[in-house]
Amino acid sequence: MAKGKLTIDSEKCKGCELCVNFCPKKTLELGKETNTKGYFPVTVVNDECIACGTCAIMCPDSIITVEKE
Amino acid sequence: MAKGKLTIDSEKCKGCELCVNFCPKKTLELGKETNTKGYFPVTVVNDECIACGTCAIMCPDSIITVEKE
Amino acid sequence: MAVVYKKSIALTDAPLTYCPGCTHGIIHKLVAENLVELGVYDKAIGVGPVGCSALCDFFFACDMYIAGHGRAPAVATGIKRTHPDKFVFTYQGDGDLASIGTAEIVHAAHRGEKISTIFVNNAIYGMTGGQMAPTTLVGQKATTAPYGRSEEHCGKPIRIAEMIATIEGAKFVERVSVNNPANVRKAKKAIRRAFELQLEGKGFGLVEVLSTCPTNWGYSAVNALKWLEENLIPYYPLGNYKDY
Amino acid sequence: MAVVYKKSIALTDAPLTYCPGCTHGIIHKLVAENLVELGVYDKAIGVGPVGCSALCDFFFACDMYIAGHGRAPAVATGIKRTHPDKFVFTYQGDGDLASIGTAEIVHAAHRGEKISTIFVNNAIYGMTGGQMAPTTLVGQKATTAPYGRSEEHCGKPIRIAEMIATIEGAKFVERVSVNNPANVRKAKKAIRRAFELQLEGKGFGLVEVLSTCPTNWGYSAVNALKWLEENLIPYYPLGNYKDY
Amino acid sequence: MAKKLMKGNEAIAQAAINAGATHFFGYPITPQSELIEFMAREMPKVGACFLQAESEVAASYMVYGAAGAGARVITSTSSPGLALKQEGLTYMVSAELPAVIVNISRGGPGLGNILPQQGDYFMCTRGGGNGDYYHPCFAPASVQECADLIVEAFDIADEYRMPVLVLGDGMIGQMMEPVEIPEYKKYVPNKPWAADGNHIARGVHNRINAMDLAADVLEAKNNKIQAKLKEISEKYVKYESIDVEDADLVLVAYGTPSRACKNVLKKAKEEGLKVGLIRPISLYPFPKVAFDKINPKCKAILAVEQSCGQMIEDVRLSVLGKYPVEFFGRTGGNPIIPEQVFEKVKNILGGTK
Amino acid sequence: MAKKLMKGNEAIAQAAINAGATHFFGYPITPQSELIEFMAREMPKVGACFLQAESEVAASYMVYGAAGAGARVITSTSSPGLALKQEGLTYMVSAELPAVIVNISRGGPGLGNILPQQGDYFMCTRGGGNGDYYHPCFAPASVQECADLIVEAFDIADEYRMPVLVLGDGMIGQMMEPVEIPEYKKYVPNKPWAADGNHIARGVHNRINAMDLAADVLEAKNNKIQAKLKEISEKYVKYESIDVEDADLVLVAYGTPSRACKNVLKKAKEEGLKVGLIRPISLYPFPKVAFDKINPKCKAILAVEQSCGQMIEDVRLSVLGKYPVEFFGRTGGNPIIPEQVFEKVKNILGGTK
Amino acid sequence: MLEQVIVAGFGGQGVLRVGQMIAYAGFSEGKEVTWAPSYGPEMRGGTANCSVVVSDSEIGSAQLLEADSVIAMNLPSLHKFESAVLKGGKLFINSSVIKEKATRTDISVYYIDANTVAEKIGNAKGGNMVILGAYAKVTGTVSLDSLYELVKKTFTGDKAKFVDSNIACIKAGAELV
Amino acid sequence: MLEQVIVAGFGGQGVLRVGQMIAYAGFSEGKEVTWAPSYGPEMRGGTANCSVVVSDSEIGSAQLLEADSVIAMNLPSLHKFESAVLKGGKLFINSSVIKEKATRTDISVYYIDANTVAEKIGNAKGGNMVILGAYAKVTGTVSLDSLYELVKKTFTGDKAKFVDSNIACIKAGAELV
Ligand SMILES: Cc1ncc(C[n+]2csc(CCOP(=O)(O)OP(=O)(O)O)c2C)c(N)n1
Ligand SMILES: Cc1ncc(C[n+]2csc(CCOP(=O)(O)OP(=O)(O)O)c2C)c(N)n1
Ligand code: SF4
Ligand code: SF4
Ligand code: SF4
Ligand code: SF4
Ligand code: SF4
Ligand code: SF4
Ligand SMILES: [Mg+2]
Ligand SMILES: [Mg+2]
Repeated sequence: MAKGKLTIDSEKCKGCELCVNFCPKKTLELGKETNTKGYFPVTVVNDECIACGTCAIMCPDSIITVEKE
Repeated sequence: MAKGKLTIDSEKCKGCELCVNFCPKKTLELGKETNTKGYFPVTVVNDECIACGTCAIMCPDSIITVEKE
Repeated sequence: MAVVYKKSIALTDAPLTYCPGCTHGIIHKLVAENLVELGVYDKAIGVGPVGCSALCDFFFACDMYIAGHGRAPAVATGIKRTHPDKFVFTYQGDGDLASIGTAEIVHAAHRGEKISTIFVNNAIYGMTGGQMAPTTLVGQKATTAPYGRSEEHCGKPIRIAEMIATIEGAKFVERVSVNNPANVRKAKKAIRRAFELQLEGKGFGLVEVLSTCPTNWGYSAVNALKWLEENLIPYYPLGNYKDY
Repeated sequence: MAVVYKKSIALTDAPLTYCPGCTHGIIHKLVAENLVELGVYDKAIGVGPVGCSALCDFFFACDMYIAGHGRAPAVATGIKRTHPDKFVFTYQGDGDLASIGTAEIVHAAHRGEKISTIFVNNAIYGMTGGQMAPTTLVGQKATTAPYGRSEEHCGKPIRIAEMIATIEGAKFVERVSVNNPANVRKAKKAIRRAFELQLEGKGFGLVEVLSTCPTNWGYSAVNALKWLEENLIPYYPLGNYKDY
Repeated sequence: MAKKLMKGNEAIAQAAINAGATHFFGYPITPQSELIEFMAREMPKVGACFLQAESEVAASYMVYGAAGAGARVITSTSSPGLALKQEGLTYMVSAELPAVIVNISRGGPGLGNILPQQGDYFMCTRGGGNGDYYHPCFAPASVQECADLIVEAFDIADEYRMPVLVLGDGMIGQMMEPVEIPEYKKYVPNKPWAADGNHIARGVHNRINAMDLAADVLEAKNNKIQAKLKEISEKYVKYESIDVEDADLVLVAYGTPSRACKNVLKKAKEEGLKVGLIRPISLYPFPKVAFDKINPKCKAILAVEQSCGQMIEDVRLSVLGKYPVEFFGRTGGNPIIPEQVFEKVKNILGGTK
Repeated sequence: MAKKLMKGNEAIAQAAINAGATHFFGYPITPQSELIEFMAREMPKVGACFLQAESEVAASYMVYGAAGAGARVITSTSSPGLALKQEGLTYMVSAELPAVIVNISRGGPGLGNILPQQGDYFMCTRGGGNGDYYHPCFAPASVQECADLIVEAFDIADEYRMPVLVLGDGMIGQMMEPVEIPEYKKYVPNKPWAADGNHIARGVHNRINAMDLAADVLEAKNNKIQAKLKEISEKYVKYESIDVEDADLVLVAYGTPSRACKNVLKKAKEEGLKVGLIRPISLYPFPKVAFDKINPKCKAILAVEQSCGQMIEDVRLSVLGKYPVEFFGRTGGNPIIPEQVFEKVKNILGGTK
Repeated sequence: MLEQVIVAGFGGQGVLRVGQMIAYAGFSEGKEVTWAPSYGPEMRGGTANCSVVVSDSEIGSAQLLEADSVIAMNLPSLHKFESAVLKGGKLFINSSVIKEKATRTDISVYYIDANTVAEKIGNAKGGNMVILGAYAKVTGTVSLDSLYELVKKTFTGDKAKFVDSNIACIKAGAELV
Repeated sequence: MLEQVIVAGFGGQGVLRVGQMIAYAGFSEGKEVTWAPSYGPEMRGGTANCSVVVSDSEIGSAQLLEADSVIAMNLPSLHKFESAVLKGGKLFINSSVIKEKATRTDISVYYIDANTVAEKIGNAKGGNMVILGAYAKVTGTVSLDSLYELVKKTFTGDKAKFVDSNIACIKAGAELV
């Protein structure tokens, strides 16, 4: 399985959890710290990411970049 | 065959000939004298009328009354 | 002597202002006769359009409105919501209903307004002197389509009956023609059915009537009927599109 | 490292003004990605509506307009007739397209305007705070339908894709949804097809996209997707309605 | 009804219901949405009809239909929505139909923004549609006045068979104040001219229309409309006037900016300046008479508007050169700030006395 | 081009084509139909685009689209049609789009009739839509002027990125006169602000819109619009003035009624009365300056309109009480009859001297 | 020189055309001209009339209520416009259609049997040209030659065959007076 | 008596509610009151603020740019409205959220650890009530009793259970100052 690398533009994250909800590997969760807008941006919580891109596709704000090794 | 009697409000006739066109008995024709509006109103030219009502139905101006014996 | 045919009491004595042989007049009487025969003439309220029939408030003997151009369905909505127990119909031309009034007719249907619409499609703007309508046939000449309507430039004509029939709130939709006595009789029946549906409280009804405009088509009244038969009917198939 | 997903260059850096999890954002990127992938981004001109996406002229990186409420198809017509060689799309909400702008969308289709319309159906007026749309489901609550939409009072919701598909000039009509990744991929394909059709000069294309409004529906973003799936999709069948 | 704290939008809605409004047709737009939402919630409770129209254009013609059928009918909108209703309004005037139209105006031109602005004065006071007509136009400056004017608007509409417009700015729609809404009264219309389907009993069919093909007939209609307007101009002039008789400067303002002007008056008094205020309540008819009572030695009139200057034309037409007329305005939704107005006052009067 | 006999409607259409109009969008309505029909026939011959819209509302937004994309675009209509275009017009002003709008006005209010009337003055001169704006408005009184003003209207529209209105009455549209239409010139726009799909080459994406959410931004936009209007008011005042310097009475009339007034002037001269005429050609900007040259001893100004009196407000605002302002008007399509005006003149002047 | 003329008749009689021809001919002679139709609700199939002014100097009102000359092609027009002829003016009556006589005595009245003359020439629709010829001859507003030229310019190509009969009608009209 | 107050904070903090309660309470005490929200593009999820005026006599402008008192519930509000406090006026700062101090020295500043106090009472969302209590106590614009009554009238039926904790918050706020 390919391994993925995520880049998240946390300042623009609105903490909507669509990415969290659709990640097949449960790689994403909302963080505990707010960004300056007052939202809790997602963070990567494991290294299971398979670079499927689903999170990025479902992110309404297009703030996730997914790369694959 | 029933016999028909026609009453035509000639002053309102516009001489459009729709009645003439659809009469199965060729009972109607435009007259030679204009009414005050300048149209040539239809006149009855034979006594073949069978009171079918077609002329009256097709008259856009609803000016023909058809009665049957 | 038995009366076979007599002008409907739902029409006034005022002479119609239509051109000689214009079938607007035939459609008028079909509406009037149905009003009387269904016993609703005494509670009917009609709404006329802006178009050649903008004077129809003088011709129908019941209470009448003339709406803004295209807005008859909205006006009828206001009336019916005020008097749900009355019988409300609109009478509209194709410029009125199919062009400027598209939103109003679609939404009267969408809301399932309990009104009946008589839609007179003569494939032209009659009153203003023969401009192109959305219903003008491809190739047909009009003063604003002097070289004939071109599909490439502005599409094929719109078929209102088919379109309205897709809307849930439209419960009766039929296309008829008044080009000969048989079709006139069918047209009368369709209007009757649309009216009954209103009385049954089912929803919106629309009867599209193919009609002539001898003046702007440039034919005699009789030839206009032929042109209608040979050109309009093939593009605008007669028949029922919906009947609940 | 190969890039699997990256924000489209047809989107600007401006943060989207949509509520958290609102799928307007997903639809934006599908449009943007197709513009780029079809190679038309460099000649695209977009027309936004009045609605939550009234600021989309800040988000799409190509030349953009915001039209009057409901008038995007008319604006797009003006643009396309000026630059027939450019690529013109509209992006409209359901209040915008299915209510006030009914005439404009019907007639863009009727004329066969060579434009593509993205129709975002979220069954509500988002921007103005949750009023009823013509697409609001029966029983669904809205601020102007506080007791839930009643069929008796204002009919069943209108199905735009089905209605537009009856019009000759509409050459591609499909309804899609963005409630899960599979549907998002299908939505992207449908938009691609509509865009291709414009490039082929065939006529008008419309893609109806079922979308969420977490804020006014009163659900979390994730639950809104479920509500969409369980309520909107059954009434608004996904699928292609026309493809020439 | 006892006094209650209410938003202007809500007070208008409740007052309309209590005045016996049987029908509301409208289309959502900020900042009047509370009004339409209130109607949606409350009208069904008294058996009245709330219907959301597909557009402002359609709403105006639903009003036309209902008014012609004898209903007591109201519609509301905000600026661009009213622009779309202009055709419907001129039709109502021509067809002589009574109706109440509410405009809670916002920033313009165009889509502008949703903040309070008074840029719709011309559209609201000079018959914004085609043809020669005006219609009464009232501008409340308090929530109580919102309620009172709505009730009166219905009565004037019926008395003259004419649409009556109530023009609030976004602020009056959104702010809360104590208000006493008049008691609910059921509306029982007696309108023999209405096309309500009673032609058989009536013995004549009524016709509601806005067309008069013959020149003389249309001229007669125009004369009739003008005669009605003349009577209205005599009977329904409304304004508030403060300290104008010995003022050195008179402010003129309507709607919520007039309240900022009252702050200015207070400040002026504190600083020993003689400043008066005319607050037009009826914008049509414009209260020209109010200007007759101004101190003949008054140095200037200052029109204060949340606009680039529209009412100022009526002020000029009222004083016809008798006093210089100056202007202070803000736009875009920026409020009228008493301090800024006061600065201007002092400038005009040549500094503090 | 050589002189030709043409109807006003046709001259407008031909002049627009010759001015390089690339696009026409409109909806049929009497009495401007010859104009739209002429366009339908002639535009394709020069490769220009004629498109019939589904409504006036749609037409106004097609204009918005084409203007924003860099086209030279024109639309035409008559009174109720213009009422429906008010929203589109205020949007164009806000989005700063150049376009020419023609109104061949008819009898009103409402549907009225198709005869000539001048009841649309307010709608045409005071920005009939929502928000603070005016747009230039020109009123030709001859077929030649129809042609000339249309050409200039396009240029002013482009210079200021603003819609410009040409207001003719039904009579000017229908009557024939010799006219020389300027030579055809191809229109090659250079509009770096246009949203024409060249964002890549331009390096920035252009945005055409009518919304400014923040108060300060919208206020700045309003100030910009007002500044443009001020400049226009200085540069494009147009009027004809006859014998006002020593007149005892000055007529003011625009459009075809001004021609009846010229008959009056002739009659007056014959009877030894000193009567002058101011004919505003630009209604916005209104030619206030023309009134400065009136004989200080002039006894009265008489506004003559085919309306109930609308321009008279601008006359009053121009003279601000310096002279009494009287009114003569006919409506419904009834023409201004020189004899009747002359009677009124004699009445005012107290009989023949 | 200032000539104001009203031409009135039934819709199909070509009255607007007669008015336009006077205007065109005047124009071709270098005069100022205006032509203004009365249009309105009665247009469809009803009566039609137009006003023409031909002048050496700037023309005021183009819409006439009174005129130096009136051409009446049918009875309602005679009734409507007889009173519009200015004192000393001229009234041309198409006596093929109008059987009544004028009642005014302060004007010159010309009875032109226009249709009969036209029919004889074989141009059944040329009655309006006959009366135009009479009008031009009597008033001198425009020359007959200008009218002939105009006819030639108007009917070209397919329609060139109409030139002769129209000119013949005008000429015949002129010879009647 | 004339009290002008601006209440400002983050969307979800109940600032409009605090303003309305001051207005309602003033109204119940027979005073003239106005409440005016600032509304606009920044509404969705952004900052919110409202103006309240309580007075013995007719109220002029309801929209305040300066005020006798300001209640600041979050940092952006403090930055925006500190300067709006009239000389000698009062500034209430929710110190649970705002860690900065006020910079003005010509006004009285009250730091209220509102959220902490509310959480202790077991009403996590009651921070706005705590600061309201402090405000009422300090300014005397409306009496605490009026506020208690208002709470009782507001929460009825299902919601009656919220009465006590809200009153407790108000009371606690009042006791802090
Ligand atoms: C707002 C507005 N736009 C345009 C018109 C001009 N107008 C009057 S009737 C008409 C079209 C009539 O055509 P149609 O509806 O087909 O009726 P018909 O005369 O053919 O029966 C138009 C465009 C108008 N009166 N009002
Ligand atoms: C002429 C006019 N009428 C009404 C409005 C108010 N308005 C703005 S957006 C909108 C509806 C938005 O709903 P929708 O189109 O469904 O878009 P969404 O926000 O749901 O994406 C309305 C009614 C307006 N701006 N202009
Ligand atoms: S790329 Fe796939 S696996 Fe990786 S975080 Fe995103 S959704 Fe999860
Ligand atoms: S979908 Fe996007 S905005 Fe939503 S939580 Fe994930 S990264 Fe943040
Ligand atoms: S009733 Fe029938 S047969 Fe008699 S005239 Fe009429 S169409 Fe002919
Ligand atoms: S159909 Fe009627 S109007 Fe036509 S000719 Fe016959 S009777 Fe006359
Ligand atoms: S113009 Fe056409 S539609 Fe109108 S009345 Fe004449 S024939 Fe009938
Ligand atoms: S209001 Fe609804 S549609 Fe609008 S941005 Fe928020 S969630 Fe999306
Ligand atoms: Mg038609
Ligand atoms: Mg929506």
